Amino acid sequence: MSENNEHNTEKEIDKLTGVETTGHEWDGLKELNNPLPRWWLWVFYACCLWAFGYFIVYPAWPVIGGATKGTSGYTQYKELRASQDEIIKLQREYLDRFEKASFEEILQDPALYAFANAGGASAFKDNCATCHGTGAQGGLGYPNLNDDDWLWGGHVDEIYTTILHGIRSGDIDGHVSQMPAFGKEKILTSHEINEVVDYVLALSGNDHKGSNDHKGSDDISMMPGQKTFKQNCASCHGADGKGDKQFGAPNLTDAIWLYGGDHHDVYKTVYNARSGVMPAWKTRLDDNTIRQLTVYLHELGGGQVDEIETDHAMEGDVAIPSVEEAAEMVAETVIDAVEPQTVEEDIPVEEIGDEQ
Amino acid sequence: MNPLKNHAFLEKHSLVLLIAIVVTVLIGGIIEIIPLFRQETVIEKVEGVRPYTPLELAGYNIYIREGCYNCHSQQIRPLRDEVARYGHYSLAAESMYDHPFQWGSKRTGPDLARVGAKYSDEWHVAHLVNPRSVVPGSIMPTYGFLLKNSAKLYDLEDHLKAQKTLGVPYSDEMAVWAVKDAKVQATDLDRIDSDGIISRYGENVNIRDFDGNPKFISEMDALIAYLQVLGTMVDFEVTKGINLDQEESEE
Amino acid sequence: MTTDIANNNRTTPDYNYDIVKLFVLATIFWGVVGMSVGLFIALQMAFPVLNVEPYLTFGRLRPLHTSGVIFAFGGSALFATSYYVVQRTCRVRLWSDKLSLFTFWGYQLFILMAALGYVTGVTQGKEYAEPEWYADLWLTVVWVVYLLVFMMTIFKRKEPHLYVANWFFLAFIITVAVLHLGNGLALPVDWRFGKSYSAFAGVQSAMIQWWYGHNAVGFFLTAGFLGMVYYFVPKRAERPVYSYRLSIVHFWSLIFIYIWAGPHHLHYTALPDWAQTLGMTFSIMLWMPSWGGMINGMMTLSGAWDKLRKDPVLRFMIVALAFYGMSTFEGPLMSIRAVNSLSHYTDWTIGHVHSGALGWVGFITFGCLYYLVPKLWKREEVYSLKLVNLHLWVATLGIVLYITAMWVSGIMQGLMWRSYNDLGFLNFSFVESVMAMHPFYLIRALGGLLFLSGALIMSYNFYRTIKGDVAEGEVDKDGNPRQAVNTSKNAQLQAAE
Amino acid sequence: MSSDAQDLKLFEKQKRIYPKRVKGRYRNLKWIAMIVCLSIYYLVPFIRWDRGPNAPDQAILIDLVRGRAYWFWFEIWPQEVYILTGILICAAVGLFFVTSLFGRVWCGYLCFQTVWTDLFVWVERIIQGDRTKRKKLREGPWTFEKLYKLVITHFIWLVIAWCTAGSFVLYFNDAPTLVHSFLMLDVSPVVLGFVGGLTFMTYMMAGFAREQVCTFMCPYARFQSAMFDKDTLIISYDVDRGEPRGKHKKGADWTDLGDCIDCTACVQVCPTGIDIREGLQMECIACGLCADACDEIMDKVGLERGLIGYNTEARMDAARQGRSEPFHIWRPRTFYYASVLCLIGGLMLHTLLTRSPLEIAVLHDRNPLFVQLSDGDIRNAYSMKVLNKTHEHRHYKLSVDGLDHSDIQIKTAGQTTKEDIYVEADSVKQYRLLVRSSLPKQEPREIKFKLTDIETGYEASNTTMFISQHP
Repeated sequence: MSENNEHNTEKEIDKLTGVETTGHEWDGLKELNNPLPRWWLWVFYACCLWAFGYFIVYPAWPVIGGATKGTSGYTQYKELRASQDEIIKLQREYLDRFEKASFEEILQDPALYAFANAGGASAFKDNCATCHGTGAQGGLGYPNLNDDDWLWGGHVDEIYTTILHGIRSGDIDGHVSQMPAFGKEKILTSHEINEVVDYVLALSGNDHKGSNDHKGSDDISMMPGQKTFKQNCASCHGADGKGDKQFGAPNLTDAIWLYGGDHHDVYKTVYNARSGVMPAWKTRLDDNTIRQLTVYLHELGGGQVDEIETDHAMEGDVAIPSVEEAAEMVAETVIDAVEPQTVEEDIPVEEIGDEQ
Repeated sequence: MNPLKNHAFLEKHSLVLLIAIVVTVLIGGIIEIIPLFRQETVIEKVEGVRPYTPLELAGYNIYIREGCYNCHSQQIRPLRDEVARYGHYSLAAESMYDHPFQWGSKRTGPDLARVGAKYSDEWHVAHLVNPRSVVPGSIMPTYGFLLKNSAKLYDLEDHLKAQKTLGVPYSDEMAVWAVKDAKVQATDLDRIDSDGIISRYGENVNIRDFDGNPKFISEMDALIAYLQVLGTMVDFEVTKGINLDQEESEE
Repeated sequence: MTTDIANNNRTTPDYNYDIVKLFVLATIFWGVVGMSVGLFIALQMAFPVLNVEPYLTFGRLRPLHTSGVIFAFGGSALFATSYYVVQRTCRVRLWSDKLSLFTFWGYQLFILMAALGYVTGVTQGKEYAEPEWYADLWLTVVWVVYLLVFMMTIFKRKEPHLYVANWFFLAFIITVAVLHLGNGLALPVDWRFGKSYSAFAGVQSAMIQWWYGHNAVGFFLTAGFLGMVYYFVPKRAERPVYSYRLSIVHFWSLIFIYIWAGPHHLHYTALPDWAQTLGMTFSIMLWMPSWGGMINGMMTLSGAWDKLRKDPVLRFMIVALAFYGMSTFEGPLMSIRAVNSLSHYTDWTIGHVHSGALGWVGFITFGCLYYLVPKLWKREEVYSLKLVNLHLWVATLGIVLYITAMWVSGIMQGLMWRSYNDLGFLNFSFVESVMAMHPFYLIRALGGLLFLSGALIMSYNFYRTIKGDVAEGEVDKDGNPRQAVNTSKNAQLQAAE
Repeated sequence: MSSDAQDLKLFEKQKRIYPKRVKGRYRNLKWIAMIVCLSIYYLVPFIRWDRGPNAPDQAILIDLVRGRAYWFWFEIWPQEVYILTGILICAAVGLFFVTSLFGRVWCGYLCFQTVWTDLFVWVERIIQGDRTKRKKLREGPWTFEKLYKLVITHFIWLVIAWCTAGSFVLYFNDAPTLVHSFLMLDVSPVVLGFVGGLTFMTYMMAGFAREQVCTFMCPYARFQSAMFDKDTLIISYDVDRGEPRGKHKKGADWTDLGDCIDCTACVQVCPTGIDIREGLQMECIACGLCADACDEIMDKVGLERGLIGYNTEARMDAARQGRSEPFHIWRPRTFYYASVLCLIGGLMLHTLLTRSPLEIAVLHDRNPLFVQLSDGDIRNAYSMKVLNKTHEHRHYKLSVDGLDHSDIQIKTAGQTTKEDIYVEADSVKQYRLLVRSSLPKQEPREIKFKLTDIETGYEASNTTMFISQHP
């Protein structure tokens, strides 16, 4: 550093280390000029070398129209798929067992049961949550699958059938029923409907708000709507109004109202009739997924406790009609031929997700 | 030539040193940042991503104001556990209208990139008012005041215009209708009005009363409207056919 | 050292110490404030009931803490030391008294504007760059004046060569300006209101934010503080700097490589793979350049190592360098994508940041303050070296508690999130990981309390030092009892300076 | 040295150190420490510990796959890793404590860098001879002798490094099984990668980097040096006694001479290559070998031992003033460290001893918050996790506090009633709970699930919410 010598400082030897200083001084500070430790430089070089190697193997440098791809063809999405495959491989074993097992066996086997529930939950989110909500909580017009009220039956097999074939789905085996539009079809007058609505609401213990004219009597049997009910509704909903799963006729005496439980809502239901649609899933999902969904829904809490295993049946004393009886009753009640609705256009009448 | 010897030149010419420093530090930034604006593959071409509705934008601003990003990320990484826990990994397209991004850096709470439509509105209300009333183990602050504060909607037109200047594809019509659209989205009282917002933002807009009080548009309404749309814009059933793997698609 | 000056027959200019004093006081004040807020939000995580809506929630206070310790505490310390060092190593008075005073009040005003904004919810929503556009603009003005004062002082220097500490300060000032301008670009919604939208969105916004964010660490918290090391460590140790050659190599490699490392904050995100690769590889290459600073600092003490036994101030500096070494080793490690996939989003990152923030930035600042305060107020030494020692050990224990808790809990969090059961489904729900954090949050808060206590001990020590008191049993270099200042000895000292 | 030549050189080669063989008490102590450390390290994975049929029988095992750590009587589950925080804090404070008393004895005797370097140097000496021979061999021209001696040395180093790496892996796997698979050459690439990497690291660190790790890289060395005070034992050269140093012929006069005969024995044996007579230095790892070397010489010259030895500054100062000063073990600092150690250690022991063998975690369903049933009852759903940490299969009873007239239904595979919940040994089981109640609607109420071990009566509980109305 001969050029430095023009300045007023001189190099000196540091007494402690015997190393020469650079000859500069600032506020009493001087610098030694020890060479770099070799390991430091070598590790630095090694890191750089490693980095250059990495540049070759992995996508690294932006170039016109993209970036260098690297020899490995790595992308983080490939990495994701590879790691997901590990899990899929792990689950394969359970899937094989699941495929062969009956519902009864699944409900007894902890591993299959957990497997089915997890698979069902994920299938539910992908396919069912749109209408029934992510927690299967349902909404106006879409049944809550967590409760204990099942229009078409809450046993495992019944749930399976319902998912497989759907409701008013056009599927030959799908559930079909149609309540007459008592008002629209001019079967009942508006007055009669109001009476029967009051009666129905009284059955379930609800206030019969909204129709002041007919309020008064505490005795249900004295209510004017009773007669109308017996003549028009009892064939499906039962004389006691407890419904019939055979026709998907809801229980009118409980606290659950799919289309709203105040006078106005029920009036609308009786006047226009309701007919929700669920697609048949057999064409969309494979059998394993449907079975997983079945177990999941059954477990959600909505499913009926399997009478096969336990004695305390939830059903009341409703007499279940025989198939022949039921067929007759349907013939009597259904006024118009049911037009199966197209599956694709199952746009709900009501907004999704609104709470009751 | 030994750079160690000639370094003295820089030490004696501070302006040259200054310039040398600036040049040195600019290189890395330029190489890493500029291509992101130029490359077409950076943002995936997917259907469905739209600018926020005015109400959602108001919610986004509340999200920022409350510093939610300090504890919640909005970026699902393509790692199998995250995909299993939160859903499909995040696409660049999904945050392309976020000025600025809300990817976050810390998960004191869970990722929110796909929290939309996952929980019900009433859960969100209950949870924001007092998180521990629904999740006893939560350590999130309470945000009850959101229910009481009325959402600041009157200047939304300016917000949309500012975003438009920055390149968010809001139309002039959207800006003009901003305040009205926000009110319609949050109240759901008069369904006829909703045609306008649907024509502007699409069928999938959530139009309802979010906070349980239809008479009053609170900040809660706006925030929940924002939360409920997060991660729901891209339909991954539809997108399945498209190769999201940008690097591969070039091959 | 005074003898050297005498030998060289140099004149000592009338340095501007007033501005340094102001910034030193600001450093102490903001340090205590920022750390207190840190302790408070740490307690909020253990006891959520401490969140007082709407103003004192974690979401609003956390920026207050980060800005408080980084920009208010760290920034004031950088102003103080850079103004002190540039004067003394250029042997010239600071260029403009008025403008430097403007940078003081301007910077304090900026901090105040930013802090008030956070609590009332005025924020840009970008970590470490939260202040809204009006505060950002104001900071730009202040920063340009800072650069001007610093550069002009350098221009009129009396030393032919620019001392290495000033390279680092210069790199810090100019790069922070570039970063601030780049990341801060925003469009106000209405010029009357404090709300703007960032000019960048989504993935570009993310990249620019972490280009800024990581280099706030690299240039604000590393380069600037290395500037301190290069002056105060050799000064306190009374030894020459270890290697001029190492200074050159590590300075240029450090500032060149650091700027690339930003994308390692965005591993496995929607940022393109190539950018992630660059972020990771450059972080690894950064390892040795970072350690260059540690080695140069440490080895400066070779030959004078026994001074550590006697001088707690030097101990602060050496422990700071050790923490610097630890966190600059941990950093590259965490930038490896496989490690990052576990550590990112967890408290491991928080632990890493705090081993740097508390151990490195905090300790080196404390060390410099303990050196500066007696010099500025013309005292022989601080009020009590015993208290300095107490501060050191209380704070070290605090750091130990803090970072061990965060390391372990961060790794636990990461492992819980990715834990699968035998069936191939996730083991834990998110909230279970939150609940498992509770004991760690308690330990962390205790660690924070200890660290804050240390800062309070220091404040007391400085209060007594400035007052001119001397604690009982304090001796000077020759082992004679030290005198309180209002004696003739003080006058002598003043004369000597 | 010409300044130009010096300036051109960017880096400096490592100054090779050839520590000379030495005998003495500190060297013996170091041998003992080395043997004990290495034996513990290599043999511990093979210690068996009977935990019954449902748990591994390795005394110390970290089972990463299942997420369990075993340490003799204790077992740690992932939720209990806070114990690890305790261990780390204890390790740090323990280091503070020991260092403030005895200086860097950790570095000198126990640190793995020191122990393995010592072992490698020993191998080097066996093959290549002592200091002078090694130096000559290394610095001399390439001969056949040099080649084969170096090859043998490096081969043995690699074998040791490989064993070291292999042992490390044994702590994470069942040792006999893994050793067997190693013998059958049937190990996973992950294990091989680990072993390869660790072998390389050990070989580099102990064979080449050696003292440079302590001088340049290790932060703990710095922390320890910062921990010294005037009562800390450090290796010191008694300047007052030794100086002025000078060569001394047998029988010659000692006047004007200190006891140091400038034989440089202390320098020759130093593993970090320093001259302790220059005072406390950052490179010194306090191993005491220089003291041994000096004592040996002093014996030969017929002078009192202890010219170099462990001493405190306070004692040396006192000696200078003609006083004798005891070695203060209990000073405020050591007292504080000891108390902190005891406190944390006690807390950890308490947690480990009172560690619950049973835990439950109950999470309320988020969507829907509650369900109204057909009879108007309200039902809430929960997922419950039961952690049976014992090594036996257990039966439990579930009850709920704070909700009268409630009914709990447990959803799981097969038949499980709240009277009998069965969980297998050392495992977690998950259940779905449906709790119904006919209570009137009200604000969320706290309820407490209680799980009781039918056999032992041990209880675990978890408080959560029962929600019955919309917020």
